[in-house]
Amino acid sequence: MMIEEQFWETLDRAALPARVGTLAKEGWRLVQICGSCHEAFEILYSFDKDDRFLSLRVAFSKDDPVLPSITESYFGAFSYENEMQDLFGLKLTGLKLNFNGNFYRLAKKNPFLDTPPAVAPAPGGVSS
Amino acid sequence: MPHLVIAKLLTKSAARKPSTRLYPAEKRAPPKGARGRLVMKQIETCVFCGVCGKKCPTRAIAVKRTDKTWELDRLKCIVCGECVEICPKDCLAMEGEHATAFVAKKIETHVQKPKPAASDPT
Amino acid sequence: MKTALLGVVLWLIAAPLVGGLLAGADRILSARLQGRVGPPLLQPFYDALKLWDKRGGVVNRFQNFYMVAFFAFVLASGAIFFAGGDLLLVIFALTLAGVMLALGAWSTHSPYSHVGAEREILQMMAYEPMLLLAAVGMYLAGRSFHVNALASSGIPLVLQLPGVFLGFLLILTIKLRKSPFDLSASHHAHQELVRGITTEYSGRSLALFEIAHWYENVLLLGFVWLFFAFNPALGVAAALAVYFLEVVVDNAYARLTWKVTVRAAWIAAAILGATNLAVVKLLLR
Amino acid sequence: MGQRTIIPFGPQHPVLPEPIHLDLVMEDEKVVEAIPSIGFIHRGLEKMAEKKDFQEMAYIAERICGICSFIHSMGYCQAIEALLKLEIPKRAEYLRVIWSEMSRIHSHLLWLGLTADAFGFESLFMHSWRVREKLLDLIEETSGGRVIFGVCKVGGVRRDVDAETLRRALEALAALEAEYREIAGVFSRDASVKRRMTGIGVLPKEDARALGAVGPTLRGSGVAWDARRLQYAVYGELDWAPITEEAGDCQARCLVRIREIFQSFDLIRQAAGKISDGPVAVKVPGNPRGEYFARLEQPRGEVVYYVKGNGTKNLQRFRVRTPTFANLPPLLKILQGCELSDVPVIVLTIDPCISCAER
Repeated sequence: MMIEEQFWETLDRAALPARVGTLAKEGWRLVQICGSCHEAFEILYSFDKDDRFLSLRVAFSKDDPVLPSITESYFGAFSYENEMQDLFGLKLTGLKLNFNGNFYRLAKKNPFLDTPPAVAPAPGGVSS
Repeated sequence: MPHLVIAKLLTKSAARKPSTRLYPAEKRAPPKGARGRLVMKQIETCVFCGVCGKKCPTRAIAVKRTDKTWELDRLKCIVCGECVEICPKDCLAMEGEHATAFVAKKIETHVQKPKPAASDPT
Repeated sequence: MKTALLGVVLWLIAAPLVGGLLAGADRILSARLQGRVGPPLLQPFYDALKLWDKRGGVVNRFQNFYMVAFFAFVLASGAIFFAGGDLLLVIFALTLAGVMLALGAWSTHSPYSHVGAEREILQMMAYEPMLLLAAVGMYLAGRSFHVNALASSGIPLVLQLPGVFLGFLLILTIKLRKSPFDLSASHHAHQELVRGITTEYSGRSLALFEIAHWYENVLLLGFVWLFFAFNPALGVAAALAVYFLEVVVDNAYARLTWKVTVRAAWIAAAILGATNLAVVKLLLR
Repeated sequence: MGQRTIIPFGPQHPVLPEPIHLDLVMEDEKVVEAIPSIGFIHRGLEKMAEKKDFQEMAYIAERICGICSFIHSMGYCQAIEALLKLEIPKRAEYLRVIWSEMSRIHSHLLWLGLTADAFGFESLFMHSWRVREKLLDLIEETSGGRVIFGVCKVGGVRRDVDAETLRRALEALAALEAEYREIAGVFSRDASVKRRMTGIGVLPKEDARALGAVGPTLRGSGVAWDARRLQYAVYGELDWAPITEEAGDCQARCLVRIREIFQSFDLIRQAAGKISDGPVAVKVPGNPRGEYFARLEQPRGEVVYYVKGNGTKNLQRFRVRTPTFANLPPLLKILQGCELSDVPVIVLTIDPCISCAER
C-alpha cells in the first residue's frame, strides 16, 4: 500500500483567515475540517491541490472558544463550522451562513465538548 | 426523443418467471459460507476457556466456567464470526440461515451437563 | 325507462366489483411487468375492507363531508351515464366531484394536501377541454348528447372521431391517475407530495376514496365503450384493451410535471380534438 | 405570488427515507430556499473510538453506513495501517479492491432505483433493484454478508475467496452486466427520464469546486477528481480514469454513475485477472501512534478518515468526513429556485446518506 505523504502547518487562529485566503487564491480544494477537544481545542483544516495534501493545525484554550470563520474564502465550509458550533459549542465569528445552533438537532447540547475519561471496555459478560 | 425504451424489458419480464419469491412459503438456500446466525454446535466439548467472549466485539457472549454455562445475547451479536474462528474446540458454528425476529429480549443459555462418572452404567 | 333504471342499479352494484377487479388485475399486471409476483386478484377489496375497519382520523368536520360529496357526485355522474342520460350532465357532475375532492383537501392544514388540491385543479383545467370536445364530437357525429341515442344509433363513432379518441386516451391517463400524469395523487405515496390530495384522509374516508376511484374508472371505460357502441362486444374488448394499455404506459413513464401535463393535454385538445371536429363538421354537412 | 409557505421535507418522507429535514420555503411551486437540519440519529460513533479497542472499531466503522459499509471499514483499516506502517499482503489488497468495486455497483444500482422512484418510474425502480439483488447474492457468496461484509480487518482481510468461487462470481458478473446494460439504456435514452433530469439542478463547475462537492456530484460538473487516483490499495496497478460529465445537471450526475458501474465491472475483471496467491492478513504489531488522514473514493464520493493514536489501544480522536456531508452545501445551492416536483430528484442526485453524514 502506498502511504501518502502529508504536510502539516501549525498556526495561530488570528492568522487563519489570511492563510486560508491565500490557499483559496492558489486553487486549493478544502477537503475537510476536523474539530477535537481534549485538554484544548484543536481544529484541523485539510486542503489538497495537485495530489499534495496539506493540513493546518489551529489550537487554543477551552476558556476562549472563539474561532474566525473561513466562509469568506470557502463558502462551503459553513457546514463544518456549523457542525463544530453545535457539537463543541465553539463560537464562529464571521460565519456567512449561521444556523445558530439549529443545524444538528441533538438531545444534549454540545455533546463533544467534555471528554469523559477513557474507560476500558467491560470484560466479556452479559449484564443480568 | 425515444419513448418506451423500457418496453423491451417489460415484455421480457412479463414473459418469464417473476424474480421474487413468496418468502415465508418459499425460501432460498443460503450460499456456502454465508453468515446468518451464530449457533452453539456442541456444548459437550466446550472447555469454557472464554476466548469467544473476550474476542467478541460487542460482548454478546458470556462464559461462566463455574456454572459451565455459555450464554448468548442474540440482539447484541453482529454475526461477525470472530468467535467461530477462534474457538479451540470447534464448538461454535455459523449457519447460513438468519435468525428470526424476536418478540421479547432473551438470553440463550447453554449448560453443559455434568460428565457421568466412570462407574456410572450407560 | 325500465332500461334506464336497470342501468342505474347495475352501475351501483356491479361497477365497484368490476372496478375493484380491474384494480386487482392492474396490480398483478404491473407486478409482472416489474418482475414481481404481485398480490392476489382480490387484494384491492382486502385493502378497502382493512381501511374500513381502521379508526379514521379527521382534522376537521368538513373533511369527511367533502369526501362523501365526492363519492355522491361520482355515483350521480355514473348513474346519469348508465341511465342513458345527457353526456354534458355526466361531465359536469364528474367535474363537481373533482371540485369536492379538492375542497376536501383544502379544508385541512397539510401543505401536501394543499399542493395536491392545487394540482388536482390544474389537472381538471388540463383535461376539461378535451373532455368537452369529446362530448361535442359525439354530438356532431351522432346528433345527440344522450348516451342512449348515441349507443343505439349504430354510428361507428370511433371511425368518425379517431382524433378525439386519441385525445381522450391521453386525458384518460390523467383521470386514471397513471404515470406520466399522476400529479395530485399517485398510487404510491412515493412522491414529493407524499399522497398529495388524500394525504390527510384515513380509515373509512380513504376507503371511500378508493371505492369512488373504482366507480370513476368504470365510468371512464364506459366513455371508451361509447366510441365503439355500434358493436357492444367490441366496445367491451376495446375498453379492456385501453385499460391494459394504460397500465403498460403507467409502467413505461416517469411522472412529468404539471406544466408538461397541461401543455400536452391542451395541445392534444387543440390539434387532435379540434381538427377532428372540423373535419367531421365539413364532411357530415 | 409572493405568499410564502413552508413545506417540511423529511425527516420522514416516503420519497427520501433519510433523516434529514429540509424546510422548503416555497412561492407557489417554486423553492426559494432550503433550510437543512440534521442530527436526528447522531450516534456519536466518533466518540466511541475513545472507548473501544482500535481493532474492534473496524466493525463500528463498517456500520457507519449500510450501503458503503465495506469501504468504510476499508478506510478505517487503511488509516490504522498507515499509523502502524503496516504492509498488508498483495492478495488482501486485491480482494479489497474487488469488494469495494462490488459495493460501488451495489450502491449505484440502489441509487438508480431510488432515483427512478423519485420521478415516479416505478417499474424502472423495481428492475434496478432486481439486478442489485443478484449482486448482493454475489457479495454474500464471496464475503458471507449481504450488505455488512464484515471481512475487512486491520492487517488485511478476514476471509479468502477461493479460485472456484471467484471464477463463478466473474461469470455471474458478466451475466449481470448484460442485464444492467438494458437498465442503463433506459436511464440514458428514455424521453420521460430525460425530461425529468436534463437541465434540472445545474451545478456549475466553479460552484462545485467552491462548495466542496465530491464524488459523482463533482465529476458530473466536469471536475476529474476521484480519490482512487491516490492509488491506495492496488488502484495504481489497474487501468482506469475518473469519469466526468460536463453538463452539471441531474442527468450528468446520473450518467457519471451509470458509466461508473460499467467501469467497476471492468475493474473487478482486471483485479481478478491480476490477483496472486498468498496470505490475506498479517499480524498487527502493537498499538497505533501518530495521526493520519486516509482518503478513499466511496460510491458517494471522497471519504476522509482522520485517526490519532497515542500508543494505547484506544484512539485519541477518530473523525470521518463522509461524502454526503461535503455534498450538503452544493445541494442547498441547487435546490434554490427549483420546482417542488424536482426536489426529490435533485436531493437524490447527490446520493444522500444522512446517517453517514451524522455518524
